[in-house]
Amino acid sequence: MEKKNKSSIVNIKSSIIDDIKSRFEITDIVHRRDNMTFVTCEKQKTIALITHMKTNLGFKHFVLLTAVDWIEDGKFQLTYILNNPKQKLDIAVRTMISREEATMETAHKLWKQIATYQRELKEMFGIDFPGSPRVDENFILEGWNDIPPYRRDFDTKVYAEETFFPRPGRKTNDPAEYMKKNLHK
Amino acid sequence: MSATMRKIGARVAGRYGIPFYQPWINIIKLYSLRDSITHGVMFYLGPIFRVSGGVGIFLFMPLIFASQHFSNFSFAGDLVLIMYFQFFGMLGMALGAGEGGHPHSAIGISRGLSQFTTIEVPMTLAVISIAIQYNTLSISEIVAAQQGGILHWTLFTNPFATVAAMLSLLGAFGHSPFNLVKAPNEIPIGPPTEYHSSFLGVLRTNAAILHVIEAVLFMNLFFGGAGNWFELIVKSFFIYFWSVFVGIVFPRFRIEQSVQWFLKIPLLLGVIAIIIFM
Amino acid sequence: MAIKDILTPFTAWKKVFREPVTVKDPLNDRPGAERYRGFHKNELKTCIGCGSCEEICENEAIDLVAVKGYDTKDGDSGLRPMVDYGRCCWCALCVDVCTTGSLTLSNEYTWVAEDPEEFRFVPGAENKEWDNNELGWKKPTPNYEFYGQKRQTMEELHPEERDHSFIEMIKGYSKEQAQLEADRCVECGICIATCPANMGIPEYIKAVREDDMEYGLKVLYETNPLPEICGRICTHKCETVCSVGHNGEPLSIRWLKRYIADQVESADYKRILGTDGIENNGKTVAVIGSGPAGLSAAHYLSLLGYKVTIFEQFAQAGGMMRYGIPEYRLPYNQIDKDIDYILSLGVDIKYNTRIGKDITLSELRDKYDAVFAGTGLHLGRSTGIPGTDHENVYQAIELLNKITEGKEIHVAEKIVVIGGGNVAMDITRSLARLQNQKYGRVQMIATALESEENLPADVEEVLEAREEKAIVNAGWGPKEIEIKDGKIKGLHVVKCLSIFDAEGRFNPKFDEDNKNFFEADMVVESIGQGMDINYITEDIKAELKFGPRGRITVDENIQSDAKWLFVGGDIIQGPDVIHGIANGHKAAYGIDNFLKNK
Amino acid sequence: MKEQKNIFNRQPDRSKYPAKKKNGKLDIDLSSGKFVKLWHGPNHPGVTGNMAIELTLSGDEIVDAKTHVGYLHRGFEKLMERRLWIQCFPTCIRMCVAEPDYNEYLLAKSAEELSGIEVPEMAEWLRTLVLEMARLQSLLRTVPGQAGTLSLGIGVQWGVYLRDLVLDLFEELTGGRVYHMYIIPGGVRGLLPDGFKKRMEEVLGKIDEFVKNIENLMFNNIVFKKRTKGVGYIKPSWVNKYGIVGPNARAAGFKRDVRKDYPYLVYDKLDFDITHETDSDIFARSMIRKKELVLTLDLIRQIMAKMPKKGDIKAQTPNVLHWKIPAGETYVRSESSRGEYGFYTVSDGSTKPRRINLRGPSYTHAVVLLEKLLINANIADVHSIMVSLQTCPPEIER
Amino acid sequence: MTNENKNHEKFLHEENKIREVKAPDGSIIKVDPLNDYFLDDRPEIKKPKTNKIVEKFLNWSRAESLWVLGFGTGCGSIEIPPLMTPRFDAFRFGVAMRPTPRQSNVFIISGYLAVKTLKRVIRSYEQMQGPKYVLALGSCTINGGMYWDSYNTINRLDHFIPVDVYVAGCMPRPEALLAGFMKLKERIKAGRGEGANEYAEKFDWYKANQKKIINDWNMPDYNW
Repeated sequence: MEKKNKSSIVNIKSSIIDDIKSRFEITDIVHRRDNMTFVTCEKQKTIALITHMKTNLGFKHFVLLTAVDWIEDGKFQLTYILNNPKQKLDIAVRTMISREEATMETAHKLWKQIATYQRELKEMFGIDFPGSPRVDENFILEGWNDIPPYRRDFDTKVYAEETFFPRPGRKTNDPAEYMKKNLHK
Repeated sequence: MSATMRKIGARVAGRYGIPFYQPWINIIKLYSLRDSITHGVMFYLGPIFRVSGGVGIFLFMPLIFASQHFSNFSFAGDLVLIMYFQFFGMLGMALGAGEGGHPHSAIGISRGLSQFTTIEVPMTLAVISIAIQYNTLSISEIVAAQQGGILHWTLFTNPFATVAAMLSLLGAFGHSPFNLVKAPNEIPIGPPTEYHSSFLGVLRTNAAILHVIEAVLFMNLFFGGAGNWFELIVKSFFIYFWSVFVGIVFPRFRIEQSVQWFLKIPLLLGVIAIIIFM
Repeated sequence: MAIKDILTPFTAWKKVFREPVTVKDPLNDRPGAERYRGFHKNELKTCIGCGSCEEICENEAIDLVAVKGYDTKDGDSGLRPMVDYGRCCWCALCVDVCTTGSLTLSNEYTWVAEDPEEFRFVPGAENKEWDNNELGWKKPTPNYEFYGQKRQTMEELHPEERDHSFIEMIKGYSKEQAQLEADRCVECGICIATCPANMGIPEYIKAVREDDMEYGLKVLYETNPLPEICGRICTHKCETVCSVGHNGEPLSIRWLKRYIADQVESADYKRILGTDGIENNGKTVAVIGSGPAGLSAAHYLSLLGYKVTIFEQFAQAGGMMRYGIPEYRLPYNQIDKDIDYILSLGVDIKYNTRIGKDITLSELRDKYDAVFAGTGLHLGRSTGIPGTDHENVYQAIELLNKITEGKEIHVAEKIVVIGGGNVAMDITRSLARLQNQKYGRVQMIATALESEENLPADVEEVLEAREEKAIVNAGWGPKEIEIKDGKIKGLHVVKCLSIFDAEGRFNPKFDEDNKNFFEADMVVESIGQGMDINYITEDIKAELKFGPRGRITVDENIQSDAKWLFVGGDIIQGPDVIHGIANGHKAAYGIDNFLKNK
Repeated sequence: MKEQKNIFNRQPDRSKYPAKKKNGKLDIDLSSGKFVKLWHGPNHPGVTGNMAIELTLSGDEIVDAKTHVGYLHRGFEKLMERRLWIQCFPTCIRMCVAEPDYNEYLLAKSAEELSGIEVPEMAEWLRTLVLEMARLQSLLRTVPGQAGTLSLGIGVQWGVYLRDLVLDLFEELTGGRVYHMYIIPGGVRGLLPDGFKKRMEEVLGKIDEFVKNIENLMFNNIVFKKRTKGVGYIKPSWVNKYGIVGPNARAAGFKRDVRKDYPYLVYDKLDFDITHETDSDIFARSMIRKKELVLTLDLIRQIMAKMPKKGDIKAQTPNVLHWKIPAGETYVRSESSRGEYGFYTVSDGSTKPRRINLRGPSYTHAVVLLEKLLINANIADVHSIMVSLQTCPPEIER
Repeated sequence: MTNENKNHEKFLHEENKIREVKAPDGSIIKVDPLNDYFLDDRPEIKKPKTNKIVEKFLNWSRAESLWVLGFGTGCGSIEIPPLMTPRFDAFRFGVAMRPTPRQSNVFIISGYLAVKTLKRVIRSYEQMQGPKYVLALGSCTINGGMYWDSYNTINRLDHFIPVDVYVAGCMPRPEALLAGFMKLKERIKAGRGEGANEYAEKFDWYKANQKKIINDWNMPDYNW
């Protein structure tokens, strides 16, 4: 493969970005590195965008799908990262879905492993993907009766303390308070 | 015996291997385990059959040629009897393990039985050809016929039979290319999955006896018996070593591959052996 | 079915004859590598219990516990880390973050036990067998630190610019310089106990880091009403004890304090500190002297709702801060900024009223519910060597007062200053500036009894004095001022061997034959100040108790034996500003509960 | 490209296979006695790590397989949201046991990229060295491991012994045996100990000799060839459909290697070419891994030769106890011995990461691909197919 | 493993639910699979034999041939292969790996235990025979190790199965593991290796702890 210099990658990327921008309205484009960009697109258009990228923009390799929990503004951010092995480019598509009724239409037809990602997100975040194969089988946790663990309002330290049996007899004290107690009342 | 084999195997791998008295300790420990759960009568009888098979062979096998008390009960038709006992032991194992109820043992048994039958075919052919060659069915006579010098061994008088038998020996001992019965990686340990503590102890003792006796059997049939104790040990050691020699360096056949392999070369040799002496 | 495929595997058999590679006796002939991360060791002597190892450990495997034989003292919290091997993951981050470098890992790795409780121990205290093998993980060497070891350099005026003017020398931190410096703090809190006023130092350093000046100011004012002044001239004991200082340069806490105060405009002090609408509880308190002690007492008393009136003998408030310290170290507008805020709390001040002359102490006793005396040390002390009565021999204090009031003072061609403290340095550098202005050259000699290393003045003071071409010649005892036909020729000095005798009392020993002569035509003595408490009349003096060197003894909330009289500041304790502020703070609460249950 | 070559080269009679129900589920009525459900469960000596495969067998042919994971789930991403950035450093290593160094490097790289820290040049070289040594010790376990699945035991013994020698070298360089905790955000934690190069050369010599032995033992071994040729065949078209990466993709003829396509650290200063094979079955995959092994040896030698002598090892990062990384997100990838290994990191400007997600190659290999490959494979080959894909279960459920 | 676990119904697979079956003679039989599958009798306490000499000899044999169950539960199981291979050959000390719990009597818990694995571990432990010993590796078994605050890993192992020997280290080295084996041998020879009896005595306490953690008691549904 001939060595691609920096500028050629950048202008290929910008051409792709413009192509996407023309078709779907995408907001806050962040260029992380010269071969990596993050793009936000609203919920209904995402799957269409991804299919478009897969079919005629050459983004054949699906890297990962994950969710980020922005609990402050009540949003889940779903990130689809796609990679174009020929141009050696990565584009990540972000969509914001509301935290309460967290559903997203399934994309398992595009790549086979998306079904597994969606299964994990269903179990860990509680985001429902109706129609995705085997989505409601328990994938990792068995006999889990609390809220989905990866949500930020689930406090794992408190849960660990009550369910499992921490070893008693450990007491630590803060140097400042300790000195305050001893040296100056 | 098996300990020394494992020690040699270990040496190839570059490590010291187990101390030679280890198998005895294992057996003692197995008997020392406190509780054991039985899965019904048949489960209990399995090892008993197995041991009786092994002991049976031991009884009727002439160990030292022409010495009085060591040729123990060898009579005319003992060759057939020994073949029967061999198969009897295998059957006992199959019945007992089947009762165990673990899927792995079920698969192990189906494999063991199919492999054993395919081994029997070339083995019996070789044995028949020797019987024809010396026209007798008693081992002691066969041994007598082979006395006097290495050239008289059946190895040279009837090479095809020996080679067929030796190849089938590989299957009998269950070393690497054909150790489908125990198959450590695919199905954890095959038939004896459910066996433990005293039952396993019985199985283990039998396994030790069986391997030694089969080596002795092959020695008598093909390598001219043994004049004294030392010769017996050396010869059986080398026969046993042959299967280990091949086993260490070859991975395992799949069940249909091993069955198919047996039916090809060893069967052919067996048939030739018979034709020669027909 | 290539024949080769069948036969080549057998080549493996050649390994049988090769020597097996098993480790003969694995238990004790395979020590860990030289850098292996094994079990913890800790020299309990150098460890100061700062807790930064506990802070960085993500498994909370380290607790700080008291250990027998190590009690809390200045600069050491007396706690030692106890490691729980049911949690530790041997990442050695605690070793890398350890400020004193006392915690290291040995390369021992075998510890087998039947009872799980056994796996918790204080490294170094329970003598484990790996305590003394020195192989093991230490902090990686070439410039590898988790926090900056070097200080942010503070730019100052170059000696040439500053030695002829009185403008302020230290310019103060810029925004990102302050944040970089504040970022170095490991928030261990050891400095809090050392600071006489127990200021919440990690708190306000965190405020600088998060650029939240208002919160910073609130923290400052909790314990110190004079941040601008303290930010410039504090003797910063906290920096000597800062845990970062053990392996690198300590944090510049004083300059950070000054940075916060500089950022906030005095206009919105009131809004931030929320101190405008304090209802008055009717009681009145009199404060004598508007030095640091007086001002701090006045500030906290007015916060508690008392009506405070301050009586100041000079024309302006500030006491020693204004009249004792030259302007290049502490500009007067900064003093006014702090004082005006305190006055704005409803404190009224009467200038040029000297207690004992205009009003007597007993009058105050009757008119006010309680009296706080913070008059400070204003009288210069003389060495009493022959020739001190000559008119060209002055006391440092008077000269400094005159400089502050802007009066003209006699500046000779060559001057000798006797004394080695901060005040001596101040007078030396002020006179050097005046010499520069008058003659364009500096001929100053400062001599002191103490030898070079243990000069009482701050190190940087001596350094800056030398930069301004003043000669500091330490270790000489003044013998006699030689006067010839009415003019001072110079000062005879002789080598001083020791200052204090065995019991610690002050009687210096001299080596007579090692003489020296400093030629000068003006001599300034600055060997410490005395207090003038003659305003305390005899009948009140009877009620009081006096400690060594004439200082009034007070109990822990600064109350003298005459219950209504509270005494604080330099006249009872410590030479510096922060002690004064601390006394004022305690006195306020002392007065408060004294008046409550009177 | 050979179609799947069945030993009996006749199509297995479909009669005994369950028909597909409407919703894609196979109607296996277990009580019909035709099928056996078998758990290739977590307690299987062959499974590398803990992963259970629920197999439905008819006779010796596997009809349906379902992978069950979750036996090693410790909720890393949840734990890391509660820890400072420097505290994530020892935690994130434990995600994958076979190759801990890639986790360290990726966390350090994402922290540096988000906060814009430049790593000194010597640290870059040391990091590449450590990553290549990690690949070496992982391959030393998996190349002979493939033969181990077919009970050719001695190959594994040699391999693990040599891996142990590499671990000793790690111990000298980094202070840890398997978990090295060496690549810290900002740089590395120590220079080469003296005499390291000589000892490294010794070990590499032993490994060369080992590669020759393995060639004799495995690659021209009639039974090994019979057992692996034509088994576990991955169609090239699946590579994109299933997101197959690393040696498995290269065995199917795709020239994809993160070290070449997106050069990171000092890989652009090393000259090497991507290994690749054409017929993508178990034999080809183990051949690819042997070539990778040889390639890694050569790379390590190049690194040792070209490495600068001295240089400082750590850039000056802000005080780690309260290090606030500016808000932002990034995806950083590297090439582990199993394929593309990436961290997706999101930071919200506080001292703790908002989200760190690991994209492991086994995520697709072990779950979706394995289930596809196991259909109508023989029960004896389940284990060798799994090892040929080099699955590492902790990566799947983290 | 009775059926009355509080939130049990939610996780019951259909084939394990209690159901009525029409018997050939027309009567209705109530089938409760979970009870029928697992015999609920308590393990009896088997006291060692009376006379000392035989017991000492048996203990010696038990110590010399330790058969380890090959179930790598945690991350420490990467240190077990080096144990079995040329570098730290544990075969010399009579240690052998056995695939099935039936035949093994040492159980190496090699690190953290996820809840799902804990269920399999308990089931394997109960299947093991006679005098059985547990070797706990790493800090995760002592007090939770690095995953002390994880919602899916247990903190203290001795609440679920009786543990004989602990080996310290976050993934203890093979040498430390061998030292662990030596310690285990010592403990067995001294006759203190009575984990099985202890499990029987405090059966209810162990079961209560286990029930508190594990909610889904379904066992893989073998169909025969």
